[in-house]
Amino acid sequence: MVRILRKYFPVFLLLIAGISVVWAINLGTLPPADFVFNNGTEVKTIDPAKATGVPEGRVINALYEGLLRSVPDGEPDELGRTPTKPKAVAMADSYQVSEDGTVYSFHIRENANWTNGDPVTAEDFAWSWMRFLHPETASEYNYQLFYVKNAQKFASVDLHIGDPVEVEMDDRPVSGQMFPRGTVRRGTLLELIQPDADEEHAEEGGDDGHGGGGISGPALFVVEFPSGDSTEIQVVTTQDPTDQAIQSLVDSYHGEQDLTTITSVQHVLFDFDHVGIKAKSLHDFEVTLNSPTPYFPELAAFYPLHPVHRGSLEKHGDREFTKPGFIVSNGPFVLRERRIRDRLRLVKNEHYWNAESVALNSIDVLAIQSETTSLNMFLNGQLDWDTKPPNTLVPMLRDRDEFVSTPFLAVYFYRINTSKPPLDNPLVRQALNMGIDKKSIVDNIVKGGQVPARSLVPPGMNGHQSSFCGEYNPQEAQRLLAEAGFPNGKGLPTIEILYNTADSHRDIAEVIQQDWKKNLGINVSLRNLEWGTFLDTLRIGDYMVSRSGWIGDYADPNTFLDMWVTDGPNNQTKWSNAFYDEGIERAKYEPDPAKRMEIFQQIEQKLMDEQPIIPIYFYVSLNMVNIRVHGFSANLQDVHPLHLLSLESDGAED
Amino acid sequence: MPIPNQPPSELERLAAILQEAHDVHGVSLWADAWKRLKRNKAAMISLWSLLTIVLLAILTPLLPLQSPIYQDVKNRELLPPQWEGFSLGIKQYDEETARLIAEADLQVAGNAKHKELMTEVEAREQKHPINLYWNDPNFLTKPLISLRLLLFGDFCIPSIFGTDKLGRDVLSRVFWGSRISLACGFIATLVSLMIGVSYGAISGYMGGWVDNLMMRLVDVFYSIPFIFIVIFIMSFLSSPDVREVLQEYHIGQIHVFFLLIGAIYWLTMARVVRGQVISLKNEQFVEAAKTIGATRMQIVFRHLVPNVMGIVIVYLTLTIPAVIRFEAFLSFLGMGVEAPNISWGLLVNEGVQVITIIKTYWWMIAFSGMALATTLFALNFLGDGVRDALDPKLKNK
Amino acid sequence: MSHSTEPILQIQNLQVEFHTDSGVVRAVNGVSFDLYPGETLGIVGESGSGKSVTNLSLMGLIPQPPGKIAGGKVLYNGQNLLELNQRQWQQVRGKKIAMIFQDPMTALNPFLTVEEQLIEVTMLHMQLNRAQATEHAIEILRKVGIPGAEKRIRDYPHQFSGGMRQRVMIAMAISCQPDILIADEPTTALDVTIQAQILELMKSMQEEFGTAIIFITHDLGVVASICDRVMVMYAGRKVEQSTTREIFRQPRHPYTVGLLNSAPRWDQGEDDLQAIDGQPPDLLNLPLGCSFNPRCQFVQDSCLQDTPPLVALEGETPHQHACLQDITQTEEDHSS
Amino acid sequence: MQVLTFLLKRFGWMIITVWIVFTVSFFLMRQIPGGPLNGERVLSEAVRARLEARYNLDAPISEQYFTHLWNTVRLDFGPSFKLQDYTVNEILAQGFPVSAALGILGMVFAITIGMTSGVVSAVRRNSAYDYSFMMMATLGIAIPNFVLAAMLIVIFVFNLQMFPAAGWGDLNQIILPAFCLGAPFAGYIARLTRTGMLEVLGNDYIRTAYAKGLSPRTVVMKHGLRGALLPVVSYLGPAIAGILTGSLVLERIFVIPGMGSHFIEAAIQRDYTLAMGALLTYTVLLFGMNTLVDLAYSIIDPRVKLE
Amino acid sequence: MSTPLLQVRDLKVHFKPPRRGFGKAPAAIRAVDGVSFDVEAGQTLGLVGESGCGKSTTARAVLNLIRNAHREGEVILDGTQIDHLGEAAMRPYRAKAQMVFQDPFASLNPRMTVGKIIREPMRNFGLGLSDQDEQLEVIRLMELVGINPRYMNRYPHEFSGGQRQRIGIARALAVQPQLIVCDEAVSALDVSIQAQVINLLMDLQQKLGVAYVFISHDLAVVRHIANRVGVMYLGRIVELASSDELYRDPKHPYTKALLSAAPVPDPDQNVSQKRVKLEGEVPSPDIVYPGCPFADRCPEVLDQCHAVAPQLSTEAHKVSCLLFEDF
Repeated sequence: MVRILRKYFPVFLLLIAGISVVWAINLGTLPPADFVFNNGTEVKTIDPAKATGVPEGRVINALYEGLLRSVPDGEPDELGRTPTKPKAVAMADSYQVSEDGTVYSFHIRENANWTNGDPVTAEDFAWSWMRFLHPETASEYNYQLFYVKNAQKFASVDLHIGDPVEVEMDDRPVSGQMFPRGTVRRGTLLELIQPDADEEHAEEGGDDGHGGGGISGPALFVVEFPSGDSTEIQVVTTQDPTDQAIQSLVDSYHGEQDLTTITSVQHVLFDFDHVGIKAKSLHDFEVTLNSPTPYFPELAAFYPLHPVHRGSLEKHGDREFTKPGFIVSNGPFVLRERRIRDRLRLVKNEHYWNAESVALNSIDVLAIQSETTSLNMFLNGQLDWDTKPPNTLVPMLRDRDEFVSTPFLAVYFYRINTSKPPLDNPLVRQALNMGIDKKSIVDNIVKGGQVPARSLVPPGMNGHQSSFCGEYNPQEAQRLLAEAGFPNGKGLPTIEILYNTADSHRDIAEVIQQDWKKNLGINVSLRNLEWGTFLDTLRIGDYMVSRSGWIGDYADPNTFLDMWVTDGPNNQTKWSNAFYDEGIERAKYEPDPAKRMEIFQQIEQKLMDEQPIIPIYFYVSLNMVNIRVHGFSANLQDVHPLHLLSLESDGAED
Repeated sequence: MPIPNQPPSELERLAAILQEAHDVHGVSLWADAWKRLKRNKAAMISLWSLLTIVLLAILTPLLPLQSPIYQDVKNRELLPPQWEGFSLGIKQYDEETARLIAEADLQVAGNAKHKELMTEVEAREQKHPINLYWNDPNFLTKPLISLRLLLFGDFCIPSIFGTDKLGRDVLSRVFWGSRISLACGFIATLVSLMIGVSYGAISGYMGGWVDNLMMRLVDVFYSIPFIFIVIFIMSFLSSPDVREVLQEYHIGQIHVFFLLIGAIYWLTMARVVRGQVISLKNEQFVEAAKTIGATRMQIVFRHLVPNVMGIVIVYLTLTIPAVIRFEAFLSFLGMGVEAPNISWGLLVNEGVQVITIIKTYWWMIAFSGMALATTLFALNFLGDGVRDALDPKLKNK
Repeated sequence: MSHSTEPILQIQNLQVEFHTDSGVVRAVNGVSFDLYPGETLGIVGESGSGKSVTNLSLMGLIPQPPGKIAGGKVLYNGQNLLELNQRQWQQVRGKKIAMIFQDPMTALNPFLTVEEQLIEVTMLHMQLNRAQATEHAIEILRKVGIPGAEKRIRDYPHQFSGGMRQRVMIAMAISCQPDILIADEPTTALDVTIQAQILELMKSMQEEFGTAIIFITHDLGVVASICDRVMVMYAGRKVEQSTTREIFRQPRHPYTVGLLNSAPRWDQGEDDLQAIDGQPPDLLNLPLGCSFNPRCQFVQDSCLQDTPPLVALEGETPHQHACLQDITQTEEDHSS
Repeated sequence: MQVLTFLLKRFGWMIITVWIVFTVSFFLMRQIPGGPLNGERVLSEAVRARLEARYNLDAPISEQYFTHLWNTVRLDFGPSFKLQDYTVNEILAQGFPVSAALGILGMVFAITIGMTSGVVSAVRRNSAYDYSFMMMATLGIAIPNFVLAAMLIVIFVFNLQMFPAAGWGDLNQIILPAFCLGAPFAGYIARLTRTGMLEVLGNDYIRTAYAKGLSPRTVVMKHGLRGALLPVVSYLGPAIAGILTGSLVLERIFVIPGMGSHFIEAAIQRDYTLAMGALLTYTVLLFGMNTLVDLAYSIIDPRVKLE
Repeated sequence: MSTPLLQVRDLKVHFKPPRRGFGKAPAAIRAVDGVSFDVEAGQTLGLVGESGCGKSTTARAVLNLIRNAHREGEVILDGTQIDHLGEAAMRPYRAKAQMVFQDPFASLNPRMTVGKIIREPMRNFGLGLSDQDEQLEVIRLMELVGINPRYMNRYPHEFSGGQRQRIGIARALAVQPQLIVCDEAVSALDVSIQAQVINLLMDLQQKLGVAYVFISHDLAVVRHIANRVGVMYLGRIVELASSDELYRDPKHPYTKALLSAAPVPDPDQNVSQKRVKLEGEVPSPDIVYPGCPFADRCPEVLDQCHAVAPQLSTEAHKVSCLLFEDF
């Protein structure tokens, strides 16, 4: 045996090497696409309901289409930014808002089709939004629909006695897969039996707009179902009925219901029929909101709310339906091929209602993480659009025609942990703010034309007047510090700046370190953590000052301001202010846009005075776009719908 | 007839011979190897360059270099190499402070003007440029820096290596970087040496099932992609509880980092040492040592270890470059040393990022890269030289 | 045994140097001798006496550098081998002159089967194809006494015992029926019973093929049992040469005498061995005059100055020796 | 038979190794800060609870361990946390061939270049070839591969315009990364080959081969090379590990959709399942390669017994 | 005659090769398989045999140097049974019996000076000498074995083979042993040097009264130094007699064959000598023979040799062969 092996081993090795080389070389080379761009990273998912993040948004907006679409509209402003507006140039061809601003009626266009030829209907939207809100989907963005009547109750399983409920029975056609759902029975919740200790906890709904609460843990539901003329009462639970916890619930129960038969079910949810989402007819879709929400059209154009095709999802399952070959979408492009961390190949959707206006026949979406590589590929002609050229080189790229840059809805800021002395003193925080030469950072470090920030909400938001914190002023900062009891920084402990691993963060932290040292006499140390640890450290508050960033989801100040409410999950500064909390709540129900903006201005001022955060600069979008590409316009949200792009020598490509 | 029973005259004669014997020096294998090494030009050049590099690294705080961390983004960003001088400006600052003190002295103590002046003086002291130029110097570097200020004052070598994107002097960064990189190389290698040699020696000397088990374990370790473990351990160390404990013992993350790398690189060392020990174990002089009553410890430390040292030294010169390179690799992934510490790997990585077709800031990579390459180069050649010197069999062929 | 025929190999004033770090070593210093067809010439000497180097230079196998053939001629059938180029040498080695080395363990390639190592010689020199060569190899293995040759030929050297390995070496050396076989201490690493077998084998092979053998050894017993003539070397020089019997009966060089006296014999009583005093010569620092003078019991003043020339004695048997003293007289005094 | 026994034994050890690696990293991963559900936006409690339930993260750790272990035994690594459209198996199935192709090509580069220059250097010792090859080899060892990649990109991509800057798919795109990947190992192998060859060429059996009248070429290639190969072969184990780590960097620079990038990303983002899948794949791969190296060693050297 | 200095009784050393794979455990290597002999104080016992006959193992077993092997039998040194002693318990007895090794290049630690090498045993055994005395003793020993003591600070590699062997002897003598086991002590030396060392050993025996177990494959060397000679074959002593007796009148067929195979430096003798030619080679020592292990190669083999194991006879000239047993 050894002898044989010995004889053929080299041949065997050579064979392996040869085969793999040949194979590597022939790894399915795709014909080049019309348009290639770098999306910066691999998209986590192309399921609209589950996606978050800018790169995902780019792809989903190309594959799917919501009720409305944010498109450039109007004249560019002084910075060259074309305003974007949500308009009915998508699945809806028109929409009306009721007088009080709480009911939106969308008309779905008749020629809207799925890629498999099915028409897109109001029911598709209703079902997709139901799925989006469904707790089992656990969509991170589901709070975006909490403005819709009862949506939060449905999503958070926020049930009270007497509520209409829907019960999904334990008879799913495909076990382990959420859709198609099992039999859904609708009824009324007669009684809710939960362990006592948890009751208080459970009934507290989330007022912060992020849900929370709801029913988790052991619970028994007594539900009355209408059955023909009479009614039927069932005791159901989402837990295993034989479970210890359920049995003890039964034992501790002293009410009048008969608990002998307990049915195990998948879900007991607030009845979706009572949520303000209705398919009025095949093409009429109505949404009822809790309060007038002026930016609701923005949300209607937001990619998480794009519809998905029920048939294909129920057939292929919650994950598989996004795969090329299975995916049925309704956007200007279809997904032809997907290679993880390499590319998505999109091709023009011939069934798209506006297909004739889509210029690009095929698009490659690359997932290049290295900025340098991405630029190299752009310069080498392998990319038509580079979404993140390296900062260091921006001054050199600036003068090129390909460079498209403008401030957009994002802010780079430092969080301050207000629970750690001496940072609990607002004066110290203000001094820290004033001790940073933000202009120098913008001019010399990030260099992309970013704007030094003195407020949290980026400028250019329609109707919002920013409130400002102190300017760079070392003398004033020293004075404040002295007032706080730390003249010349004496007595201040070493302040630690936390940042996640990235060169630009380190550079900025180093500059701020020197600024604080030089201007305030404070010793500063740096702490670098990789992403996963960084997030956790931030969450548990094991930091003093931390680098952060925030990108607005929609063009409204609320997206920047509502996170700073007391114990808001994204707050993380331990900062709490009653006036602020109340202001956010007030703005929610304020129908008058002007007054609403006034509230925002007031509370932002509060934030800037108290300074749990130090805004550093507003991001600019940095894009390198091949000059043969047309239809690429700078805008506030850095949104560049792919279907609006065209190439100079269109047609000659293929 | 043993010595105590010898007649005095005989003892005297022997003592006389002993006297003479003191003048005859043998050439130990080490001396012999050193002699051979000295004839190897490449190795000697490498050795001297290495010594110079190490010496410079140690004396870095003493050299009239600019600050490795002081940024002047506005005026000095990415300057090419140049001869234009740079002054620390400490003297002037001190003079100004002294002037203020003098002025204050003219005032009556306690009056407003005096108070104001004294506050200003205090403020100046708190914000003394020294604090900006060197980040928390420890007890070792502090006196050296003071001495440097005494010797050279405000004088600095111009930015002959250019400046980086924050306007820091690349020359001084390369020098300060050498300290971390070399420390990393040596400490990590030392750690790997200690683990590897003891593990290998025990495994080899014990033999039998102990050896078998220990070597299987090494096989298991060999199969673990260590980069993964590095990520996890580093994260683990930054969790608050662990961090607290570490801080209590004044252990910086960088020290842990060194130890960690060392703890990764011992595997091959252990194998090499084990192989050597096994072959030496069966050498007759070890058996001879047994017959003359040497204990186990004596056998290991007097007979085995000195004879293993040769191969260990050779292997060391291979491990140090590997470790330094590994640090550079981690820097590339953003997991290397942390600011304000500087390592060559970090510098090289910064340099690589500004190599593009648009503009190549060649000085950002050239000097740090050269320093790194020279050191690794020298270590490689030295390792070759040492191996040839220790194994003369090879050389004459 | 006398030879009427022409010598097959004539070595004239061969000089080989090695350039080491510590200086130039003259490993062979003006050695001349002849080899006649079919005879066995023994070369005797201690380690470092130059006997192996002499023979390696007959094969052109002195590693250069550090070695260097500084002078002399090696005439094989009238052709000076030292002037051959690489290609011509390849025609001589293995085909005309073959060699057997001391340690069959290291002299056989451990990575190749015996077959592979045997057939490459015949395929090269006798232009056999693979099948013929294998057949030939099996035949010759059988001839050197390897049982089950057709099976064992596919084994690797380490699967053979020491004696068997040496038989393989011999098979390899004689497979092209060379004119000359140089055996460099072929039996030193072997046990006596195996040594006897190998010597027997070599004799029978010599009879069959008429090969001339140069037999290098330090074992006088082996010399006595196999060689026709003996040449004694010391410190790179030939110090004595004659027929075996003459050397043992009438040694004329003190070194030869010393060697004979210091060799223990099992067949004689237990008188004290007469060792040669002192240490073997350091080739880097040879003494002035006769190299042997520091160890010589017959040393005279003249020995310290002049290098003794090789003198040929006219007599019944040709006898050369390089000693300034006539020791036959004194030796008798001494031993009596 | 001997080979089978050896392989069986090794397989047993591999199971043990994998189990150890699995257990250690399972608990280590859950011990360190950060979790797969953390993102820049903090999840609401309800969503977090639902997601934890989906991924079975709310179960007691021991139960998670055994569930995960059982799934792993069935070669089902579960869904990826971060690449939600894929299961870990799918991701690995896509990434592995790419990494493997790159690795093998890099290795082929390393071995062919390394061995050739090593042999030439040894045979022409102290010649100009020797010096220049060894200089290059040392340079290859001394320069970190990301620096080499950057330099080669400037030269070959922009100045000479011979290759595309990055990407994956055709031969042109493979050459640069494979070369960068192989270069340090080529250097190492060249030096090992040279040393090994010099040592082998001093052996008695080489003298024997010359004494047979073989040409220097035959002697070197047939008799010398095998022995010189041994140190190279035993270096292949560590080299393969190095190739794997090296490819992490190069996959980033050259945008190659291999396993390396998944590996690092998964570790950093705490994608437990993907990290575990990648880790175990690497472990098995390394173990397999080390076994193959041992096998190759005993195949080249008939004296070595497999154990 | 008083009790012998060294008594070896039915010594057996069986090595167990490591188990490979899942197959049957391989047979033990019976390196020494029942060896008995005595060594009187001040006398020399020679052990001869071909490689693999177990003579070196016997030597190492006598000094209790073998671990990881199955041992049986008794070794009694100067009245103390030492074969069962552990490493630590053995140490006091090591001073009584020393060893000189075969390879002069490998038996001295290359990193120690000659002086230190010779001094090491004195320190280990705590002879209680002052530093100065130890050094003087080293000088005395060096003179005793014929090495210039001025070179005590030199390293082994600066000496020639013969000198190193002398250093090895000096090291063995440093603790004034009663017995020295010489394992092929002169085999690696050139003939002229070999004679010097043999003479030195014999001188030392006369001066110091030390006993030797002299192990060699060279029959001639053994004859010169040994009073009694044992011939070993496959782990057993096949013949044991006084030196004169054995060489003059070898009885065992193996001894005869061995002697006749050994060439004598005398051309005439070789011609006249009638050779007993031995076929084949020494078989593997892992075979268990029911009869005489030499039977397969024996030129005088009898039928029953394959079945009946011969015993070493009890006369002065001991031989283990059925030819000499009465039955």
